[in-house]
Amino acid sequence: MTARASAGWLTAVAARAEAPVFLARGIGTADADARLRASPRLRVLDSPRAAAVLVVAGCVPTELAEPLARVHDQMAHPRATVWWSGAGDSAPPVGWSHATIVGPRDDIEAAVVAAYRDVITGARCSEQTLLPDVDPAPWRGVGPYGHGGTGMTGGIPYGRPMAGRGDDRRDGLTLDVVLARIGPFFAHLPEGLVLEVTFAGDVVHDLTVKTPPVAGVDGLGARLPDDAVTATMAPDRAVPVAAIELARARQHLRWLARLLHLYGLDALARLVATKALSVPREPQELTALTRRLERCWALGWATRGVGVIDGVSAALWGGPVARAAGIPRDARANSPVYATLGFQPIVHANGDNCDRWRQRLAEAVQAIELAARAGTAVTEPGETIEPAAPPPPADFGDQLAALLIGTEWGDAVATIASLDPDVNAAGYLSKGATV
Amino acid sequence: MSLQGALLIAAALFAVGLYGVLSQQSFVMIMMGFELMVNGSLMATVALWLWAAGGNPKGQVLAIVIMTAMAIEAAMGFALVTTIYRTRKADITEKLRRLKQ
Amino acid sequence: MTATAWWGAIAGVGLAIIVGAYLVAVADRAIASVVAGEPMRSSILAGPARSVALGLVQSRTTTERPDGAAWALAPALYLGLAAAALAVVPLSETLLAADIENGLVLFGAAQALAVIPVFLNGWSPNSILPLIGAFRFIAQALSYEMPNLLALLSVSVPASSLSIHDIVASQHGLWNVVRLPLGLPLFLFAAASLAFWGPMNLPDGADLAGGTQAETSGLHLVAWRAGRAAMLVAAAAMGAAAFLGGWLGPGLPGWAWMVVKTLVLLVLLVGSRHVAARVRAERYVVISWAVLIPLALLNVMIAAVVAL
Amino acid sequence: MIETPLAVDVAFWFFGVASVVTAWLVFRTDSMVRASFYLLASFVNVGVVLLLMRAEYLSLILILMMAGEMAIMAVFMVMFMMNPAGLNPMNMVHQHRASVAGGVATFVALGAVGVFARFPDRPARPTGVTFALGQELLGESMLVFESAGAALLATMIAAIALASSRGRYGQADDGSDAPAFDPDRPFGDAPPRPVASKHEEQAGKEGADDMHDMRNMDHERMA
Repeated sequence: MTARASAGWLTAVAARAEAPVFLARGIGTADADARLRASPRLRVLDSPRAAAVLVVAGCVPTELAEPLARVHDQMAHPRATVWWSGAGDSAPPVGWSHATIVGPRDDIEAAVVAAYRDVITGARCSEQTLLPDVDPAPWRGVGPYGHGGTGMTGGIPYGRPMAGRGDDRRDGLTLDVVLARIGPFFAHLPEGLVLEVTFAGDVVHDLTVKTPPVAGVDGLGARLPDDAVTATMAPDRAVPVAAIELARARQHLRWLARLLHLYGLDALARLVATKALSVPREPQELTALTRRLERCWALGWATRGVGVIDGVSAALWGGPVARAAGIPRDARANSPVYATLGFQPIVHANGDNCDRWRQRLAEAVQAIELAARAGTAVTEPGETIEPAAPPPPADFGDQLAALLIGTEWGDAVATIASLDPDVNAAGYLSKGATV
Repeated sequence: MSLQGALLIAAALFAVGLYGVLSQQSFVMIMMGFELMVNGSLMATVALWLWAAGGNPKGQVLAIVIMTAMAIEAAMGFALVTTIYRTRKADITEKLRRLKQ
Repeated sequence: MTATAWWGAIAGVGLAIIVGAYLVAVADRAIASVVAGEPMRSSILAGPARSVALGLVQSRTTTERPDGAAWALAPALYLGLAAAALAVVPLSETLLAADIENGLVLFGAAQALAVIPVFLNGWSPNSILPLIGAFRFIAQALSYEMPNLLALLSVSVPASSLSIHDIVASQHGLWNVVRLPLGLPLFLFAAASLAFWGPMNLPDGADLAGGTQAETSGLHLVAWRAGRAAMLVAAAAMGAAAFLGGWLGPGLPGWAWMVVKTLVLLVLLVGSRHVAARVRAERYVVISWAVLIPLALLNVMIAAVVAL
Repeated sequence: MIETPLAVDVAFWFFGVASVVTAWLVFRTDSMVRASFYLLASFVNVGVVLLLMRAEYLSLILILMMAGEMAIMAVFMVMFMMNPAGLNPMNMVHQHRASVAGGVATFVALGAVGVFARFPDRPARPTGVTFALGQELLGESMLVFESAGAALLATMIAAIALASSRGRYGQADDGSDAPAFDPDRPFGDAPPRPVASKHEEQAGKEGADDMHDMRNMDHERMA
C-alpha cells in the first residue's frame, strides 16, 4: 500500500467521524446551539482548536469581525467555515469567500457534515489564515540582556507588564494575579460579551465588562427562522398565547441544554436540546426529565448556594431570575386572557443557580400546559407580554462584578449562564413587551 | 555500580545542593538546594547500607528518617516562607535585612 | 526475567491499554445513548476509531511561545504512567507483567506522578484557561491523594504484604469489598479524580473551554484522551484486584474473572460522567479533606482490627 | 562486592549522572516551574538508582513523596515568585563565586572520602528487603518509626500555626508592605496594576487566541 493510498484510507475513515464544530454565535442565534447539539453527527466543542468546522451563526457586527477571524485562525487544519446567516441575505464579509453559505431554512446539519467530509477528504481546500501571523510584541532587543524588558523583578518585558499582586479577597495572603480577557466568542458567555477578568488562581479577583453583549440591531433579532412568534409579535397586534408559550418553553429548554453541557452532562444536554427543537405538546413528556434532574443530587449539589441574587438585585434582573428569588412578578398575572387560563406565577425561594434552573424548568412545563389549554386564545393588542428572558439590567457590568468577584471561575461562568442575559432573545421578546 | 561510584554521585548531589543554598536569593530556590543536599545523603546512606552494612534493615530505617527530615524541612520551609511573606512581604533574602534589627 | 518475558510483558500491557482505552470510548458512547434515550447506533462501535483517524488527519496547532518539549511530553508521560500502573496488576495467578514486592507502592507512585503530566499539559501552551485547569488539578490531586493512598494501604494490612499478588490471594473466602466496605468507594473516587473524569472533571471542564486540552488538537488530543482512558483502565483493574478478589471466583478461569470485574468497575467509572454533574472545586476540596480523609483513616483502622 | 550485569551498571551510571545533571539544571533554568520539575526529575533519577541498589521500597516511596511535594512546590513558586517565567533573566543569585567555590570544595572533600576511605565490604542479601524493613520498623526500631510519626504530626501543627493568618500577636499581615515591582523602588508599595498595552490592537498571531485573548497580559510569567 502506498503512502497515498493509506492516507486515502485514513481520511475516508476520519470523514465518517462526528464533525467537530465550534459555534461562533452572532446576533439572533438562540436556536443555533440546540440545533447543532441535538445532532448525533456533530460534536460541538468549547474550544476552536480541535474543531474542523467553524459555524458562524447569525449576523456578526463589524466590531466582531477581527475576533472572529482570530478564532478561525486558531483552528487546526483541515478546516472549513459554514456561514449560517439566519436571514440568508447577508453575505459573509471579504476574506470569507471560501465559506459555505447556508440559509435560514436550509439543513444546517447536512451542510456542516458535507463541509466536514469535503475538507477532510481533500475535495475542498483547508482554509488559509485570515490574519497575518505576527507576534503582538517584539520578543528580543530591549534591556540589558536583550530580553525585551527592564528590571529584574518588574518592568514590562516583551511589551507586557509582569503579573502584580492583587489585594486579597480571601484569607489575608496576597497572591499574584493574572489579567485575561474572555470573549467575545467564549462558548458560555452571551454573544459578544467580553470580560476582563483578573484571576488569582481559580478565583475571580476582579472583573469588568469590557464590551457588553451585542444587542440586536433593530429587526435583526427577529430573523430567526423558527421563531414564527417573534415575526408576528408586535405591540399593536393580538398574538396567539399558544405560540408565545411554546416559544417560552423552547427558550427555557435551549437554555437548560446549555447549562447541562456546562456541568458536563452532555448526554442529558443532547436530550434536552432535542426536546427544545420540537417542543413537546404534552407536559407529561417533560415529567421524566424533571424527575431525573430533580433527583440528580450532584446537579443540585453543584448549583445550590451559588450565585445568590435576591432583593433589589433580583428585581432589577426581572423575569425568571426575580421569580427564582421569590418575587412573584409576572406580566402574565395581569393579563385577562391568562387569567381565564388559570395562570399562577411560579416562584422559588433561594435565588441561587439551583432555583434558577428549577424555575426555568418548571416554567417550561407550565408554558406547555398553558399552550395546550390556550387553544386559539390570543392576547389583547397592546398588552404587555412577559419575555422568556428579559433584557439585562442597565448596570449589567456592576451587577456582574458585585456578584462574581471573589467566586471561583467555574461558579462565575455558571452564574452568568444561569442569568441568561440573552440580549438577543430578550431583545425581540421585550420589543413586543415595551410601548 | 559500586560503593565508590554511588558515594561520588551522592557527593555531587550534595555539592550542587550546597551551591544552590549559598547562591540563591529566593527562599523557594534555597529550599530546593536543601532538598538536593538531603537527597545526596539519602543516596549515600542507601549505598552504605547495601555494600557496607550487610543489608542491616536499620540502614533503611535511617534512610526513612532522612526522608522524614526531608518532608519536615519542606513543610516547615513552606510555612516559614508563607509567614515571612505575610509579615514582611518578602520572598527573597535581600529583603529580609530588617530581620536583623 | 528473560528478554522474551520482558517483551511479552510490554506487549501485554500495551495491548491491555489499547483494548481498554477503546472499550472506555465505546462504553462512554453506549451509556450516553442510553441516557439520552437514543437508539444504539453503529457509530458506538466504530466512532472511537473514526475519531482516532480524525486525530491522525488533523494538524497540531501551536500557541504563542509554548514550552513545546514539555507540551509534547505530557501525553506520553501520562500514558506511560498509566502503563506502569497497569503493569503491576495481575491478570491471573500466574500472568503478571511486573512481579515486584512493592507493587502497591509502585501503583501509588505512578498515580502520584500523574500530577506532573496534567500540570504540564495545562501549563505548557502558555494560555490562561489551560493554566487555570493545571492549577485546579494540583489542588484536586493534593486532595484525592491522601484518601487514595490510605484506601490502597488498607488492603495491604490483611494481606501483610505490599505485593498485589499476595493481596489478591489474601481475599480467598472474603473479598476486601466486604471486609473493608469503605475502601472501594474511596478508591473509585480517587480513580475518577485521577483521570479527571465525569463529576471530577475540574481541570478539563466546559467552564474552562476544555481546560488543559483547550489548546490541543490532532494526534496530541487523541493521545491525551487515550491517556485518560488508560488511567481509568488501570484504576479499574487495580480496584478489581485489590477489592473484588482479582482472579478468584468459581467456574470461570482466573483471567476471565479479572476481566469481568474490571469491566464492571470500568462501566461504573465511565457511567459516572453521564449521571453526575461536575463538582465545584471548593466543595471537592472540602469534601476530600474534611470527610474522605477521616473515612479513609477509619478504613485503615478497620483493616487493622480485621487483621488482628 | 556485588556482581551485577552490565545493563545494571550502565543504568546505574546513566541515572546517577542524570540525577546530578538535572540537579544542576534546577539552578540554571530561568523558569520556576521548570526548576521544580528538574528537581523532581533529579529525585526520580535518584529513585531509580535506589531501585538498582535493591532499596525497592525506599525508591518508590521517594518518588511517591516527591511527586506530591513538587506539585506543592510549583504552586508556591507561582504564588511567591516575582519572576517565575524567565521573561526577564532570572539571575537571582548572590555571593556567586563563593558559592561555586563552596560547592566544588564540598564535592572534592566528600568525593575523596567516598573514593579513598575504606568501608567494610559486607553486601546485602538480594531478597526479602521490604519484609525485613517492615519487621524492623514495627519491631526493633518501632521507637524511631513512632518518633518520625510524632515529628511529622508536630510539623503539621507547627506549619499550620505558622502559615495561618492569625497568630498569637494578632493578624499576621498587620503592618506589611507590598513587594517591589518597580525596579527603581526596591521596597515599593502596591504593584502597578497590569494594564492593557497598545499591542492588543495589533493583528493576532495564529495561535494567540481571541476566545480567551490575553496577548497583552503577562501570562508568560508562568512559562
